[in-house]
Amino acid sequence: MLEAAELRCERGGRTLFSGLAFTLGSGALLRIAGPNGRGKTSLLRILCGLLEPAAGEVRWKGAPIRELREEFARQLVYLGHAPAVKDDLTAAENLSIACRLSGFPATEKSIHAALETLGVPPQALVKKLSQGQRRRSALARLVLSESVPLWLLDEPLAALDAAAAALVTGLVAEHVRRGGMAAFTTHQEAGFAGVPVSVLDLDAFDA
Amino acid sequence: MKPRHKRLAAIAIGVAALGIVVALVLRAFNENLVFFFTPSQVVAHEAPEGRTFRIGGMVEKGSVKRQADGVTVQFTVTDTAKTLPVSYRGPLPDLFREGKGVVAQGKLGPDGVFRASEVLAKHDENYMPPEAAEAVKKAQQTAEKTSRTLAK
Amino acid sequence: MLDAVRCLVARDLLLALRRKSDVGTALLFFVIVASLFPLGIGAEPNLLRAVAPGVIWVAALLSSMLSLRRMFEADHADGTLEQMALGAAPLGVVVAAKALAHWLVAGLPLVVIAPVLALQYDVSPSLYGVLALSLLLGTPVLSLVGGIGAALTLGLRGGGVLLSLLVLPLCVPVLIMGAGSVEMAAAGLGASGQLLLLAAMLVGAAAAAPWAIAAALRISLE
Amino acid sequence: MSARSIHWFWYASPQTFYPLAGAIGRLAAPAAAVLALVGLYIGLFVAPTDAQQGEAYRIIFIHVPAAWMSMFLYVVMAFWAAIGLAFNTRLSAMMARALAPTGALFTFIALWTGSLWGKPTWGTYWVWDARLTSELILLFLYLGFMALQASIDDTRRADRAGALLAIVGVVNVPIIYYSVQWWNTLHQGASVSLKSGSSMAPIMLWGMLVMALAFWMYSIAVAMARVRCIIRERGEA
Repeated sequence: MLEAAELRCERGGRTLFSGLAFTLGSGALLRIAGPNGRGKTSLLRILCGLLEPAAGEVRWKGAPIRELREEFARQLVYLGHAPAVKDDLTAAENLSIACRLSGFPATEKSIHAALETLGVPPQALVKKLSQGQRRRSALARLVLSESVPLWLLDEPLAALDAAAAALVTGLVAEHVRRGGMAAFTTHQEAGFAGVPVSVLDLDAFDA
Repeated sequence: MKPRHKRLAAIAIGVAALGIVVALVLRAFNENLVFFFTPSQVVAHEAPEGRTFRIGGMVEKGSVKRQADGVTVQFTVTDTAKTLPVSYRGPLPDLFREGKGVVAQGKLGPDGVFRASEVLAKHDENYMPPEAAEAVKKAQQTAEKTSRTLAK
Repeated sequence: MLDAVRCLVARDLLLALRRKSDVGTALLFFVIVASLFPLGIGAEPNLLRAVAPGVIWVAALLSSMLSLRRMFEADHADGTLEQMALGAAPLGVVVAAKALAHWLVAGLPLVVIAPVLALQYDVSPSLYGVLALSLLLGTPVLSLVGGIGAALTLGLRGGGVLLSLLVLPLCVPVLIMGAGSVEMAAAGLGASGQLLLLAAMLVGAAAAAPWAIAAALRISLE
Repeated sequence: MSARSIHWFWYASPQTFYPLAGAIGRLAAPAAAVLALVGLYIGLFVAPTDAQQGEAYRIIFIHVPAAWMSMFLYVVMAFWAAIGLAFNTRLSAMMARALAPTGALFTFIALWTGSLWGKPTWGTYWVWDARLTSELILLFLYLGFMALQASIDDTRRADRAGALLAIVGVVNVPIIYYSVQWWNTLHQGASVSLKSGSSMAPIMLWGMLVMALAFWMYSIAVAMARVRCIIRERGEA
């Protein structure tokens, strides 16, 4: 269970939000909403431990993530703005390395399968791929992250066509139905195949 | 690994690294790491031959002699155990005195005379007015005399 | 944990292999800087022999400064650095692997090529061993200490010059001991004192620097 | 939280420290001026000529206290930086930032007066021995600290990055201090030490200590003025 307690976030001397609190239990899907510059990305980065909140703390199963560090990191997948793929590696190499670094080595076969699910040619160098395909090759990690309980996704649907967006929402819905939890930010409304989405509006925590 | 074990492992690595560093540094300080060589080292052929290096020690009392040309100075540097003759052409620093510290840079000639290209005065950390210095000197001489008398 | 180290080192080597020009530039820089000195100070053999250790060491220092900026910058730009910070291995281990990879790509070639430059400077072949050994002990320290600077200046405007300003003073002891060891050996004295101190610096840096780099990265990633 | 602990941390907040810093500065600045006048009077007129070095030695009344302060201020700066990094206190980071220029100034003065002293006594302005080289590195460390902080716009990141750099640089301070014992350097050993006392005539020692106190007061006054500027700059007054 992920728990945010009285979070305050300051960026560049400005308070983005304060007193933010919520819990994310098993099988819950959370959409973080708010206009640009309200701190959606900052909140996600606080939740995964990349950013230290100005006040309050994030707890995972009751323990502060600041103390758990990589114990906690092993329980989460974070996909940020940048696709986190290297231009000079193939999509398959990128995915294999990402899985090994997060502590879940995947077989070559499953990596190829995952990439093909998202329609990315596994042996192509990433620099030869289009922006959308790059994004897809990053999202292929989700296919291999079934066993990781917490998914934190920053704009997962950006730069995707309708078919890919449907694929991703499908993956997220399936994950949540399995008992996983996910939080994501997005501008566009999206359906998650009947899975209820709770919304956290950052405007409500305006400082 | 539990956080507690991790902390212990980190401390163990830190202590081990510190131990190795200290051991290596202590060994290194037994080797040559010097700004200058002492006359004893030069006499024992520990200083590089045919190359520029520095020597350091005291200017022996009564050893400073100016050559007829007026610019060449000859003196002896001592570390109380061994002595080394030095010759130097050029102006000496103000603090160059007999019985005081000196550092000279140059080469060792084949005749065993150190040909200095630069002479620096190394002064000590004592500061006192002249009268006090005189008093200290007297006290030392008395002490020396006493010890010599005792030795007899 | 070890798997993460293997994985990262292999990845960085593979990336270097696919972008040979980056590695080549730093090496070429080393060779050119070292070759400029005889043109600047004259080709008198005695003079060249005397300045050789210092020149080769300074060139090595500058060349590894040049490549330091790449240690984290590219990974930062494409987001992989964040993924490393959220990996299963502690960040200290990750950055140690990055520093190792940096050394393999940017430091080790200098060690290998240094005797060739020494040849240009008419250095006696008996000194090649000491020169290579001093570089072998010293260049990893440059990668480790430099990593702290690279992490601190991540993503800053004009970070390259700032990086050198921060790292060069910290590397002075390595330079002094590295060049000093060759000079001592050239003078026919034992170089072991300086080499032992270099080894001490290497052990100290290997133990302390990854921690500092990790802390610096956390600050810069916020 | 008990009442006592609240009281203890009262001045850790920039708002409450701001007036206190002003008060300390108003006391320290005149003290620095008076002590400097007294110290210079002792140094230039009362203290006798040195037996070996003649009048040239009088530069110790500036040189030695400046060299002490250059090292001491670095340690203080690193201490505040470490506190700021560990406990996330804004004021400590501001203190570290306020101390750096003064430390750099004293390092520069120590090097400059040292070279003026070196020429008549040693016979050279500069030699690359361990003490002089490591003091020069200290100057570079101060400059690097200031340059790093100046080039980061986000104050929080600037404070924390600078703090880490300051802590890493602390290894240099013991090297400077012990360099004269570890290597055969041209620079003489310490004239004043805790273990063996002083090897100076008492009046000379007094002059030097008064000057050291004057430099302390100056550092405090300037640091307080600068920390007030930083607090206002960050809109926390």
